[in-house]
Amino acid sequence: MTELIERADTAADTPVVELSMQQAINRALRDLLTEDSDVLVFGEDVGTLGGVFRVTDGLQKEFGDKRVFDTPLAESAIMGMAVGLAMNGWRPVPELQFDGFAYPAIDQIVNQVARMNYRTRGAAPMPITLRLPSFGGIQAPEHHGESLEALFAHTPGLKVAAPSDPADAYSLLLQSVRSDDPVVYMEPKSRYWDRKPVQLREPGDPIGTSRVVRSGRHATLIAWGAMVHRCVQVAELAAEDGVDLEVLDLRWLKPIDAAGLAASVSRTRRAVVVHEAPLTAGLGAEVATLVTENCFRDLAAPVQRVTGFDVPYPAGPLEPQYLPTIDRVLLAVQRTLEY
Amino acid sequence: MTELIERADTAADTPVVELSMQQAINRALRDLLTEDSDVLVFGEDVGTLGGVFRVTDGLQKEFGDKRVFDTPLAESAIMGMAVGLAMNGWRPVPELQFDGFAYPAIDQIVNQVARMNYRTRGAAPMPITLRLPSFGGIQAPEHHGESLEALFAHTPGLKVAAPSDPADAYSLLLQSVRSDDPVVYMEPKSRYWDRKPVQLREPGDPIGTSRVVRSGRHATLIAWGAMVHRCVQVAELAAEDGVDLEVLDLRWLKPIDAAGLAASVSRTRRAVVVHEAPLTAGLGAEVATLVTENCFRDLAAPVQRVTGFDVPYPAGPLEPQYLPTIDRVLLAVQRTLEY
Amino acid sequence: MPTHESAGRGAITVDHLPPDLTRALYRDMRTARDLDTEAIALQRQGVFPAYVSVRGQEAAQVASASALDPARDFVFPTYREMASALAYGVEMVGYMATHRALWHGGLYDVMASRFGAVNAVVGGPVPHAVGWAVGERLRGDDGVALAYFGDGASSEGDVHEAMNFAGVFGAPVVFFCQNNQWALSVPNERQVAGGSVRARAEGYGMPGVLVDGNDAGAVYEATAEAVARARRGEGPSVVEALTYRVEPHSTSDDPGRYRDDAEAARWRDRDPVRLLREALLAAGHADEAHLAEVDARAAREAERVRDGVATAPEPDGSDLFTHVFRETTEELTRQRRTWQEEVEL
Amino acid sequence: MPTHESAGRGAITVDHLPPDLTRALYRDMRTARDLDTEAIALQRQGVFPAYVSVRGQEAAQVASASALDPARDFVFPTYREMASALAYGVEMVGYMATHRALWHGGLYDVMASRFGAVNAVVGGPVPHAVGWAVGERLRGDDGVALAYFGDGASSEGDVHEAMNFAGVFGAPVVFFCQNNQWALSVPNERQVAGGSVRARAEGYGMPGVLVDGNDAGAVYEATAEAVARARRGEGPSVVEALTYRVEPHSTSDDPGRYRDDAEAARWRDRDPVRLLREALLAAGHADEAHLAEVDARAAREAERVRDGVATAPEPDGSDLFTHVFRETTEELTRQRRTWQEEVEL
Ligand SMILES: Cc1ncc(C[n+]2csc(CCOP(=O)(O)OP(=O)(O)O)c2C)c(N)n1
Ligand SMILES: Cc1ncc(C[n+]2csc(CCOP(=O)(O)OP(=O)(O)O)c2C)c(N)n1
Ligand SMILES: [Mg+2]
Ligand SMILES: [Mg+2]
Repeated sequence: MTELIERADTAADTPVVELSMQQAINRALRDLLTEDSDVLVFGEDVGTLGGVFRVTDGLQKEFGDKRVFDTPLAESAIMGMAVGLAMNGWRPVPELQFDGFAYPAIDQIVNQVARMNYRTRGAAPMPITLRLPSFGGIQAPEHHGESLEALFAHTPGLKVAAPSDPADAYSLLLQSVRSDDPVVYMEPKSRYWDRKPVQLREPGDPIGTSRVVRSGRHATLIAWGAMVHRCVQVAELAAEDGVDLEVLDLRWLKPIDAAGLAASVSRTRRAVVVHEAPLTAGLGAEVATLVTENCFRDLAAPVQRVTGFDVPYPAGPLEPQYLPTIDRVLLAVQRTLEY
Repeated sequence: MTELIERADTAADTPVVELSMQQAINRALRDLLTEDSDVLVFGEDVGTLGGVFRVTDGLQKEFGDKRVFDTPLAESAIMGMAVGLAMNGWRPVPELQFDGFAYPAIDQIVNQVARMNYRTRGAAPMPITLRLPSFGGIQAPEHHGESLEALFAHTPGLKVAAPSDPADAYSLLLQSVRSDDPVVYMEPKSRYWDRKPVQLREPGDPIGTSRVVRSGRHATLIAWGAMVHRCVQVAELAAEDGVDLEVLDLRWLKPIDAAGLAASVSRTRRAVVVHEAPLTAGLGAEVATLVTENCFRDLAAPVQRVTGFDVPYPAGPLEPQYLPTIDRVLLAVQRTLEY
Repeated sequence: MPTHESAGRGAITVDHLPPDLTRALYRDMRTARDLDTEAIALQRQGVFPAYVSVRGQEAAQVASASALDPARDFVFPTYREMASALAYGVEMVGYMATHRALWHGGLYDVMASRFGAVNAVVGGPVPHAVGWAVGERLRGDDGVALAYFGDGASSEGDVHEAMNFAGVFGAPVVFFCQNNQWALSVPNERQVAGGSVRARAEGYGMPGVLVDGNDAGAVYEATAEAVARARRGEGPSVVEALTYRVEPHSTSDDPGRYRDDAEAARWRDRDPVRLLREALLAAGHADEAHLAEVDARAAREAERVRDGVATAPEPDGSDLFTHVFRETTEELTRQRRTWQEEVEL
Repeated sequence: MPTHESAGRGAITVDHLPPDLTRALYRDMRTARDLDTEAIALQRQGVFPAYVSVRGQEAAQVASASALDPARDFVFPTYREMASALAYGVEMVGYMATHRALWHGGLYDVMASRFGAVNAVVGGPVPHAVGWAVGERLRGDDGVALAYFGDGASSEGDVHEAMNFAGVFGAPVVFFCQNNQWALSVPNERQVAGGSVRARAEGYGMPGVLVDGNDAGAVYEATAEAVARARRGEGPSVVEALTYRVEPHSTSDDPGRYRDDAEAARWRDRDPVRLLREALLAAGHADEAHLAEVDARAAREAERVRDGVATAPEPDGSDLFTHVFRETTEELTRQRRTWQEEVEL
């Protein structure tokens, strides 16, 4: 893997390189550490080890242990430290090792990070990007497969990104870190090894824009993170049966691209939203409500939700039974077409 | 207040007494402590002081400091202690002093309380009721006016109650504590002093049933906690203009009474959901989606949401500008009627 | 219980301290006392919805804040550091605005004051001080962060995590615990296992000192030493100032429900402002005429702040939306429009 | 760094301990070692998606668990207490099921075993032990709770909150820290300010002891003393067992990226199983023939557990829904139906 990163490296002047998502994030961090000497990368095991997913591999060696460093094992202090660093002029990019271990830091994230700019009437901005390996799909231990996007999106003062491929992973991270607002950047860990061409040093689309991954006429599949890939698989299968599905990658979970959603669904008149998080009060409800609010007269059927069940994220063999399957999405498509 | 509680006391054999919500909760706790010697009440300042809202007033004196006790100031340990007590056969009723201070305990609530029964395949149930003074409306300091219901409702393994009046406060608390599942019981602090007749020692409706507070034909207002009262005010005003509004008190925010919602809205064909929490990814989205899924063909207009704005809960003078006003709800009613 | 209680110890001395320093401490403590009195009155008049008094803690607050350099250090307060703010030079009308509930964090400029926003999460700001201090060292600057927290706050996980981080990173931070012996209704005995916060310091390999919190000179010296140590790059320390919350927790509280007023009365007798006044006279650092003049000026300053905060304009409703983000969103702009159309009218 | 490292200390002795106790310790450590070896093999064969080895920590785990009474005490483990579970009498096929990812918490009966579910939140279960212990005292019973946690876990706020609660409530709990000197890639020096977890104990007013974690007899005695103290109603204590994680953090880890194997090799040499074996022989508590017999039985037991877990049936998909609530909901029943119709088929 180091080797692959070096391959990308030698292509430094080439605008497009093929990278895995994990390499694309690594590359974005390197570019950010290079372009802005205020950027700091820290967290549990991100320094010497280079992160449990090697996302920060080589960064400490390249930028030194003042810019890229390990912390003790305490998530709340990691985020609290980020607040203090931001108040001292730094641009912190902390990592919390896994989704489920963001919970011990939620107080600092919600009550401090998300509010400090507001509380100080703009005097103390929080240009913090929390990198959070997220979502399931790798049959990991408990607390290593959680989807916290609804909580973050519900928190005023936070922005939330969730890329689905290496190119977006790269550009969304640039945007997140360059932004003076706090961003929770959710990395779909099951897609870390997915490879795609990445356009380097390009600004990318503005914060809050979604992306039509595949256009279609009969219904819109809406997803983010690893579920985008699943929806593309579904669309390919459906196409064999003559069903032409649009796939919309939300990418930004806050702000949500309501206009992009409306543009797609007012054309297709049918929508299915797919996510890994449990159903009740998941972000799918917000997406469905936004679509319904904006496309009420156009909708031919209620927006369908295909999500994780309202159960704690399960262990190994049960994981494929919990996550939205291709069949479940296809059945939802069928339901909306036949409504 | 002590005096009033005593008045209720002497009426112990009378099935109906008039109580404030704060007294009704106190009374429920007394009845629970009396009926089940495994019930323990603890938290910050709930013992000697009787709670900052006097909800636990007199309980330590009556039941002793082994059944009702103060803890040190650490929310995560309070909930962690509840887990251990439950594993040792107790029925813990912890209080966290204010909504915003549940955040430091979220890890214990989500990763431990909500999952222990699942993790142990039913061997270690968690009959814990977390009492959480919640919501705004009293122009309190920062973090004393938050609405966390979307987070709790999204967490598999939790049930969530939010009474709107003294009678429900009493019966929902009995049900919550008697239940072998963990319940987050959200007390609308702005309604603590609201008085109503309370039916003592009655089982009440089953967990998960909503209540039609006022029936009407033209649209359904859906709310919980203090917003129920606001919706009743709106309905009374609207009635003067000949608009006949149904008000549905959800009461249980997990499980949500989808059938009750559908029954009401399929009749009225219009719905407005009102809550204090910020709009995006609030529980209103879930309610709107459930209603739309179940009443799609009946709905004459998209479900309207009238909620707090996507901003951190503000200080005093701005509070009335943040919370859903009567005017905003009336305008939403108008929008749905004229859709 | 902390080992050496101050209550019985009688007089303090400032003989060994620079006269102008001790006069400045007195001036700020006197002003804070008067402003506290005004604030309690404002609450009674309904101008403040509630207020948390600093009475009896003026020495702990003023002397610790005075040991810092407001040009390069940074203070991370809780919700009960009015006297610290005053001594540190914070614009006090803006500070008191938090108690009128005009804006939760206060209306002073946090970055210009180098005094963090009023923070109501017990324990929450302590890790911020560590982050700030780590950032200071990373840049090679010599500022020191001081985190205030209470005896109750010492129970929170965040305070432990912060102390451990500070120790591991050798951060220039002073953990200043005002042990006023009560966390709302809970006394030290049922709050602080082992009886003292200072005693925790050793477990993190840092020095900890327990000081008489009603002795302004002692607090000043203990804090100055911790600050100097941090400034020299020798890392964090804990200063625990033992004092007493003579007033209710806040104006909404009723301490008669949980404590005997006799204890509070003993501590009211050991008034840090009076103690310092007497010590100044005894040391010959000031005479009655000077002090009368200071007292008069303090009263005027307190009135000025009182009038300022009482008449400050309420924030405009649009402020709800202004500072949520640096770069606002379309959705929030839409909501602001809803607010304009449906609420502002 | 903890003050008295064990690495160089050479042999241990069990002369002063009851022969049958030391033989039992050896039996369980030997069995745990063999089971660990089997588990690593199962992971390589793809039967386990991942595994966290306890190699080198068998003395710390087996001897501490053996100091408890499984009939009345209760253990709160992390994810790395396989040898403790074994010594405590947990049904090991059910325990190892967690590593095959059949069910996160394991498939043994937590309440019957009085051994909490495997818990992956670092620090998270420590307050549970305190709650359990407080509950035990409230009922007037004399059970003791033992919480396992690592050196890394000691940085978490929950551990501090738990220790403070235990001190305030005088709870019968033993905080047993297995300091294996690494928290994934982070060594003690960059994790534990002050250098030792035991040193934290004094700050909470409780005794703390640092013990050679590779000396089964020493661990047993230190733990038994803490348990006895708790049982007598004298409150909590900290036992820190200094040992070493000789294997990678988990089978997914690559320690070559962050540490020199020479250190690990030194600690592998100080193998607690071998040390105890030699001490048993030296003390005359067992002879080679007995030990050969024990070794053979340990290998068979490890194979039995290995075969049991490798062939255990996968849980049925409907188990997703079975234990979410004690009293399920209509919504969840509906979702279960969806699962049956759309997934199970
Ligand atoms: C995290 C958190 N929990 C609970 C509260 C409610 N609360 C406010 S002040 C207080 C007591 C604080 O005591 P201490 O830290 O000693 O400070 P003091 O008020 O004595 O200055 C409590 C429980 C809070 N503000 N924050
Ligand atoms: C709250 C939390 N944060 C992070 C992790 C990820 N993680 C798993 S084990 C580990 C290191 C733990 O070190 P230590 O406590 O010393 O235990 P050991 O693994 O050495 O037994 C980390 C960071 C976790 N499981 N839980
Ligand atoms: Mg205090
Ligand atoms: Mg370790």
